[in-house]
Amino acid sequence: MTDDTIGGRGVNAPDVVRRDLSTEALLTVRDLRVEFGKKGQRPTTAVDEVTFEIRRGEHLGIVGESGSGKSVTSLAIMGLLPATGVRVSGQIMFDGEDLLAASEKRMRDVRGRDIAMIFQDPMTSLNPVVTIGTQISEVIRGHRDMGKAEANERAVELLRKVAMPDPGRRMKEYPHQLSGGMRQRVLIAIALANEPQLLIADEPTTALDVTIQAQILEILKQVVADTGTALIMITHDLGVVAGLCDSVHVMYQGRVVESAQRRPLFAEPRHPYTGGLLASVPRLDSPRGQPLKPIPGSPTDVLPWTQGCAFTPRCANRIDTCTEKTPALKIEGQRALRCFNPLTLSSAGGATP
Amino acid sequence: AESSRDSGGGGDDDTTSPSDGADPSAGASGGTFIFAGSADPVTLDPFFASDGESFRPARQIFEGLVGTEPGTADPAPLLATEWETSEDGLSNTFQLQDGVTFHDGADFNGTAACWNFDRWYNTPPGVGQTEDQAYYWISLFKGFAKGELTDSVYESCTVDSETEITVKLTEPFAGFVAALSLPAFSMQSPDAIEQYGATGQDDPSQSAYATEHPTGTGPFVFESWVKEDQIVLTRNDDYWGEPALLEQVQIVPIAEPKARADALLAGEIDGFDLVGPADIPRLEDEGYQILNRPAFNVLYLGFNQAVKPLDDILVRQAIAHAIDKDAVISASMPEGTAPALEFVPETVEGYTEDVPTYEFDPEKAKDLLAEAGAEDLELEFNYPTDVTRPYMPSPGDTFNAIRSQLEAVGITVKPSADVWDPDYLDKISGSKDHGIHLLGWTGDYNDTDNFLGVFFGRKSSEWGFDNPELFQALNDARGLPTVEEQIPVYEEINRQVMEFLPGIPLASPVPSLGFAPNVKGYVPSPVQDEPWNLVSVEE
Amino acid sequence: MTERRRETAEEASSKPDSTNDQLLVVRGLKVHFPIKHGILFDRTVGAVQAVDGVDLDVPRGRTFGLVGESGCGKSTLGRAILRLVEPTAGNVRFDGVDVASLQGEKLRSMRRRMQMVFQDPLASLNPRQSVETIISEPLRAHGIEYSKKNRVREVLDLVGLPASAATRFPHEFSGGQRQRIGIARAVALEPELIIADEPVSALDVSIQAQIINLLEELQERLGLTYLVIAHDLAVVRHISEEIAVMYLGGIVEQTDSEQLYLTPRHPYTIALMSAVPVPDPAIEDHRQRILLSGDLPSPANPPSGCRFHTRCPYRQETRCDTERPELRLISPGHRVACHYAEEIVAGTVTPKVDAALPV
Amino acid sequence: MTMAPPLMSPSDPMLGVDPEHGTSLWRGAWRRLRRNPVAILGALLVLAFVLIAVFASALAPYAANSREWASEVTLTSVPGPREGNLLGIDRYGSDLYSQLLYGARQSLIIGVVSTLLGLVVGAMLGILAGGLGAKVDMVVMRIVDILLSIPSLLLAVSIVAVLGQNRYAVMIAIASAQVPVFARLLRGTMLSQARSDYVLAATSLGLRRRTIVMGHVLPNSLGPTIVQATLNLSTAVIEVAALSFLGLGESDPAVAEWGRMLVAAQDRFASSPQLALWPGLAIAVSALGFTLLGEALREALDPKGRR
Amino acid sequence: MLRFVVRRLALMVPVLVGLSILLFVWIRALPGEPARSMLGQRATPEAIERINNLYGFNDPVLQQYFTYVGRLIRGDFGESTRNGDPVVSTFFDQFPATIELSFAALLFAIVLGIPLGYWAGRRVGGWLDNVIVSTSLLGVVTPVFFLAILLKLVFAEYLDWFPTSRRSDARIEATHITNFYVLDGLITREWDAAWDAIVHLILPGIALGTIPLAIIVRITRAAVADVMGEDYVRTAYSKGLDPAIIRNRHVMRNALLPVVTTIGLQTGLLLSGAVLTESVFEIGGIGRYLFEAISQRDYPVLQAYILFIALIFSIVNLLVDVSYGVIDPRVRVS
Ligand SMILES: Nc1ncnc2c1ncn2[C@@H]1O[C@H](COP(=O)(O)OP(=O)(O)OP(=O)(O)O)[C@@H](O)[C@H]1O
Ligand SMILES: Nc1ncnc2c1ncn2[C@@H]1O[C@H](COP(=O)(O)OP(=O)(O)OP(=O)(O)O)[C@@H](O)[C@H]1O
Ligand SMILES: [Mg+2]
Ligand SMILES: [Mg+2]
Repeated sequence: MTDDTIGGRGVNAPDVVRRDLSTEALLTVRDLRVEFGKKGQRPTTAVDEVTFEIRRGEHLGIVGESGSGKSVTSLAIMGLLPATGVRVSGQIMFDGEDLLAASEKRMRDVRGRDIAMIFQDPMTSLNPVVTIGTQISEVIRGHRDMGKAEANERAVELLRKVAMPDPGRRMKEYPHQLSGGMRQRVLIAIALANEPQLLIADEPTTALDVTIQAQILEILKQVVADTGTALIMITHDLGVVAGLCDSVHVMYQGRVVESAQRRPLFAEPRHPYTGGLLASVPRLDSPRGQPLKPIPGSPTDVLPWTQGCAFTPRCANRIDTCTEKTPALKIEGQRALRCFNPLTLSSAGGATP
Repeated sequence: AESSRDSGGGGDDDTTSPSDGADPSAGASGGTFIFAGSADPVTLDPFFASDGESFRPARQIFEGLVGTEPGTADPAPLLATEWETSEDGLSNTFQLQDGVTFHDGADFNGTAACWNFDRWYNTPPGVGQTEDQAYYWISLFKGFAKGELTDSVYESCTVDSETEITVKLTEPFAGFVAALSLPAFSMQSPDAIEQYGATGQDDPSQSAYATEHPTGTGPFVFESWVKEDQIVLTRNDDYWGEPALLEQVQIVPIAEPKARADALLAGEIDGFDLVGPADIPRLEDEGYQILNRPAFNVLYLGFNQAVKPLDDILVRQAIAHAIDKDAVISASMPEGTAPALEFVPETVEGYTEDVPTYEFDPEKAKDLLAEAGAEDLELEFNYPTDVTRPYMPSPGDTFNAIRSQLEAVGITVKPSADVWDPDYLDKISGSKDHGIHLLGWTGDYNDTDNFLGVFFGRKSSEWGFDNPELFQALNDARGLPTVEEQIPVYEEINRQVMEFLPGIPLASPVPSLGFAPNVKGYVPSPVQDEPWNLVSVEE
Repeated sequence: MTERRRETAEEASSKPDSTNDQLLVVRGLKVHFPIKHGILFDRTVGAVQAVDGVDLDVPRGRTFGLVGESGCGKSTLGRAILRLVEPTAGNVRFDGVDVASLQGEKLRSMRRRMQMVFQDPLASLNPRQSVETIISEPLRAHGIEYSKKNRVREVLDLVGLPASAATRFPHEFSGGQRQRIGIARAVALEPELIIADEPVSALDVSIQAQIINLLEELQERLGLTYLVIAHDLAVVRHISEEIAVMYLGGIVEQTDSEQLYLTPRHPYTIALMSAVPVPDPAIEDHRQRILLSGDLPSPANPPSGCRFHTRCPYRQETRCDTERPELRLISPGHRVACHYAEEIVAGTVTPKVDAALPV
Repeated sequence: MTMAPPLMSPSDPMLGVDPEHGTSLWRGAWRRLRRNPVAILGALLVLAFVLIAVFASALAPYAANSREWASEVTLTSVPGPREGNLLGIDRYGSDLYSQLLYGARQSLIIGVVSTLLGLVVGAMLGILAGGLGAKVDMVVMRIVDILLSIPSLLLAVSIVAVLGQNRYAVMIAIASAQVPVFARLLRGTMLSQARSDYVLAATSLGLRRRTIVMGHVLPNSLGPTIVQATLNLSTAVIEVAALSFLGLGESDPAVAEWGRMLVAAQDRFASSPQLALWPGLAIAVSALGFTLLGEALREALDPKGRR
Repeated sequence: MLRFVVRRLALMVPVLVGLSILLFVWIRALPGEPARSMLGQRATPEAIERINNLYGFNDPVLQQYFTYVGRLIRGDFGESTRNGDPVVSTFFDQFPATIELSFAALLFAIVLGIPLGYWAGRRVGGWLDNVIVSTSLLGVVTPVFFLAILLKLVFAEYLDWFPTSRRSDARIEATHITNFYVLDGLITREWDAAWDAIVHLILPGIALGTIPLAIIVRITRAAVADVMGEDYVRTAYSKGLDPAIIRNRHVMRNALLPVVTTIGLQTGLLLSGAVLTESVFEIGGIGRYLFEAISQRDYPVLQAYILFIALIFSIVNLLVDVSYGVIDPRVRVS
């Protein structure tokens, strides 16, 4: 990478085909279903029928509001869901191996080496009592046969790669001595330490200010591009996805309701929820005075998927079928959609060019 | 008579001791004897001590001019072989034992003896001249050369020769010779005191001498004192009397009677003082020895006549008839304890059986109460908690037993308990604010005044009565020059007191010592004059 | 040069006063939180200069937006206006009354006219009070006659909550509904000014629009004046007529919403604008992005001169690090605190391309 | 501009919400308590304890402190369990079982009164410190520091020493050892509550300071204090016993008080262990009841506990 | 850090001064006179009066206070009214016993409590958790002295595994240098004496340590449960680290923070408990002595000891805060 793409003023050229996507899937998630339930309580289904695949080098976005199951999906892939009170079913094929069937020991090898993750809150995701250096080098040494000094060197190099100023000194510092943006860089450095094939970023910028968010996204883009790592970007910020991802999956209440390549998705959202999201978010570039069209109700107004479409109570497009049958995810060409009465092109309130 | 410190063993009148092991030849020589007292000594300079625990090591390290007959409270020769009191009782001549040396090698002789008397008399004014420190000197000799208290009974000591001294008094003091058997008046090494006796602090009981260099003539030599832990004494090989059989003795403090018994049972100690009555059967069952000291104490139920209607003799008599001393004893005192007839124990001069008695008779008690117009009598009953005294081994139980008996004759009892020191003592001796109470006294040496005078010698808030006749009688008796003259007088006073009935003497509980089965030669003494030179611990 | 500058400064501070009806006038407001240190007795060794000299004019009946990064002092400014924290210097005139001079009862009754809506709706509601109590308590406190049932119902209705909500407790509601309760509590007193501190940032994206619309509707119905504080430029721009951009305790640019979007003048505003992602791939793919280096400096130890100079891509050798630029009018209704605002527009001052990595 | 969302059913917008969201916080806590077996066990123990204390005279076969069999008690032996005396005779000649039942009364009264006293005084100090500003806070907290720097038992002992040996002195002594604990706890929670947004909101609404402190801050701060009080009941029961052990407390040796019974039995441990075991057990079980209840209450009120 | 320490030490001054005044007034409010304790059972009123005059007990309280402070400034804490021992020297004679005991108790509590708390906290609600928590609750609710008596009865008297009382076996030769018997034994290489001292500490240590043990278990459990839910632990798991590293570096190091504070707060509890434990096991430490001083109105001892204890208490808490800084870098800088 070159300095001028990140520092000062950078220009992102329109690169529609930015990456060389291999055709073979790196990760295939099929019919993932996660149920939570303590003994004696009715289990709640947090994630259901989630199916997607990601190829090497691909950037995949998962969008949805709070509680829609984005994090649970990613934790399921990492095998980090709590050991008790959870039932996971389906298939998570990673590089030909079903991770759901893998032993804990095997998962330890995979985590941090083949698949890495960045979490939402940089303030709490670093251990406050361990130096930055140790937190980076431990993941290197945990997966590679490497001496302390060598691991430290590599850590410094990683910090430099995420544009951490004065990386040598930072090694000895503790998380509280860093700002939020810098901590997120450390977390990125940790995630990329072993050049994983897949990086899952769970809302990596939500907790940050816009100017910092821009820095972080830029760094993330750079390092991922450099290493050819596939990226799953989880976010509720449609703007982030718009500039970053090749394909986008929109989740609502644990299920994917729409997935498509990003351009068609933003240009013509078909699911009323996707459309609603796009229409309800104020846009910086929209002229003042243009009213927002909120999605009515609140995320707690839901119908269980078993009784129809979960979005029905808030849906302006609902028809009687919506409460009679459960919609299935139907693939229409490049797009998958879970809706009985999708938006037509004209009614889509979303993207204005 | 011979002292037990001389060869010849356990003394002539065979003692109350069940231990027949006083045969020294049977005891193996050497070994260590560990004995538990109830507290750490305050000081090792006995002159500035007044507590039994300080006297315990002092009895081993030091000797006075006068000792006691083993097993009794009667004076016997010790460092003085014989003595003579002048007709007027003002002059006493002592012949001293020859060839005695202090542990530091200095000779014990007339000069050293008079040096001791002069030291006592010349105690510098200040802290040392309080009853807190020189308790026995002040209570017996009344004053010092200088300071606030100058009217001393002591006048002078003259060295007649290396083996004879004469002690002059300013007034007759019949108990003088007996008093010298107190450890407080032990002979101490002048050299050692001069060397170590200076105190940085103004408190003479804490001088280097008193804590690290006590030097006497006794069968054991001071070795070390780790406070709150142990005192170690070793055999004095140059002892003038019968050298100790034991190589070493240790005195350790264990506060709770039960803990002492436990320690003995566990083999951690060889013997201990003040056995709790409840532990006696336990120890005996396990084959341990219990030795009883001849009782030299009395426990009584006192009446505060400042509180109505206790000033009514009928009420006092009623209470006396209400109490079943035997039941009280069986409920709260060790076996073998005899009920008390009067305010002095049997062993003390002046004791007489010919005193008014009040037999247990609840009906009579009720009648007397009715007669006194005190049927609905309600009494505050004071007793101490958290204390055991030789005369009061289990105050709660004693209280409980008496309370039941009083309630049986219709008296309502209002219990009022306090911590012994100082709350309880303050309340009883220092305030008018009490009703009937449990208290007692252990004698220091064989002197009737040490009991009766202490109790009734003056007007006190303990009793709340003013009986000038009694006070005068006691004062006069004290002034008689010889014991022989005193005896009939005290017998009469005892009768008088029991007539007046200021309280009810309950019992003289026997204080017990506990020993491992292999301890031999321990001779209990009513006044705790128990040198350990003849004690042995068999393998 | 200096002469001219002084003139513009005077112009800047006098002009808005003379124009139309200003409900809220803030002048030279400073809030410094002392940093105390000491062995035995605390000495003040420094101060967090959370708000450091802010002038603000909020016209009656309009919405004024305040935007800036986290920690730049927005909340503190809002609180200082309401005297929820004591200002260190400066004054706040509300409808002509100097708020700082008010004490005790007078201050209390003044509060009735200025209300606040908080960021975290749950935290700002007493968990032990029912909605009815929450709404009626301030009425009682101000001795306002009201018919309990009706007024509460009325207010609930106004914010789009059913009457049945009255007997419930805050934690039984969803985030958006809680924010409605918070708004209901504020409007119940019929205030003239509402300061909304991040009213939507804790809410789910799909709800934010509801609340924004509600605020707008209430303004229409009740003739309210808003001071909306937010870090989300898009939100602020959507609802505000006038926007002030705040950076490290001071206002760096202030103008009307349209102007700000079209012609941002301050380098910070320019960067901020370029950093906001837009949910439109077509735009995103072609956007020019100005990345700022580094983080917001600590307000306890702000940079000398222009507070922004440490991160500014347009930073010049002179003045930026020595002289603090004043907020000056550079075109009608557009005030900027930058020495080189004109030069940047003119293109004579350009961003440094070789600026360091985003540090 | 549509503002009322079309589908939000006006009758009940909270359909199908999470079951945890019942009603008020306390009721939520109550729900969680009822489902917690530990809480139930604790509550049962406490209930049994209270019932025994209240109905001791009805439950006990003999009068309190009767000493009916005093004549059978000697220094070395005490009648053991037998017909008519379920657990035997105590060392002062009363029925041990009856004494144990009456002992509950003493323990409960002393425990409750002293804890309440400590709570009230401590809470007042806490409110002063937490609600009246920094100067008062400083003074009160220094006093609390001073009290806290003396080990609680020694504090209690010295108070009994001043006030004399009686039940009231014991209550006051135990209470005073609790005062600083409550004061500090309440002050801490009040100060942290005072920083929360709803207090800021109350101020901005123009509520009076007193209303804010007493009506908003205090009620929200009481939770931990109440939990602490429950736990302290258990400490109080034990502390009564400890004071008795040190010879301080109720002055009548025969009175049915567990600590005293336990202590009085000490020297007969070897021959009549039942004299100590039963009161010891009684103390432990009643203290356990309060502790379990307190712990469960703490968990129920702890927002983190609602996983 | 140094600044912090100095500041904390300085803050202790007003507390200690306040305490000394409070104590002074308080102690003189105690009914009953020290003179009575000094003179014993049959003290005459005259003798009491003389003592009161000599020691100035009759002076106005204020004057007494200034006399006292005057002596304090000269480093003179006075002498016990009961036995005339200089207060400072007895304190240092006895204090090692109490420290040794408290240390044994803490050691027991920590060594057992932290692992137990960890195992319970890892799976809150699991059977292991339930067993550990309920057992530790039993520990809290058993009165210290009752436990002490029981332990002594069972393990010392009945089973005869341990000595019944005291700090050392009188039969074992031991040289005392520091009065910390274990330490003394080690210094002088009298191994048997050291071992003997350790053996004597076991039962009292367990008795005194049980409540702290229960508390430490509970706090550790809660802390571990909290930390297990922290984001950084999730991060650690997501790195695929060795479980031991996660446990030690990520979970325990953070969970120990509240535990350390708690351990500091145990000081008061330990001293309270020491009064009782020292009585049961006949250990000549400050607990028992102080209790006697209270009941016998030993003013100088009371004053000095409570001040010393408060001082120690504060210092321990300071140490806790300092060690907090050592474990928690966040505290270090400010
Ligand atoms: N450990 C758990 N136990 C029970 N339910 C859980 C657990 N973790 C998550 N859930 C539930 O699963 C659902 C999905 O949660 P998830 O964290 O995946 O949402 P999300 O989309 O990541 O939301 P956010 O944007 O807030 O991070 C939620 O309803 C949540 O309550
Ligand atoms: N009571 C206080 N004491 C000391 N410093 C404070 C206090 N309140 C705020 N600050 C500091 O003042 C600065 C401005 O804080 P403020 O809350 O006003 O920022 P903000 O712009 O509202 O940020 P955010 O977007 O995070 O809410 C921050 O650095 C903050 O740490
Ligand atoms: Mg999430
Ligand atoms: Mg803010």
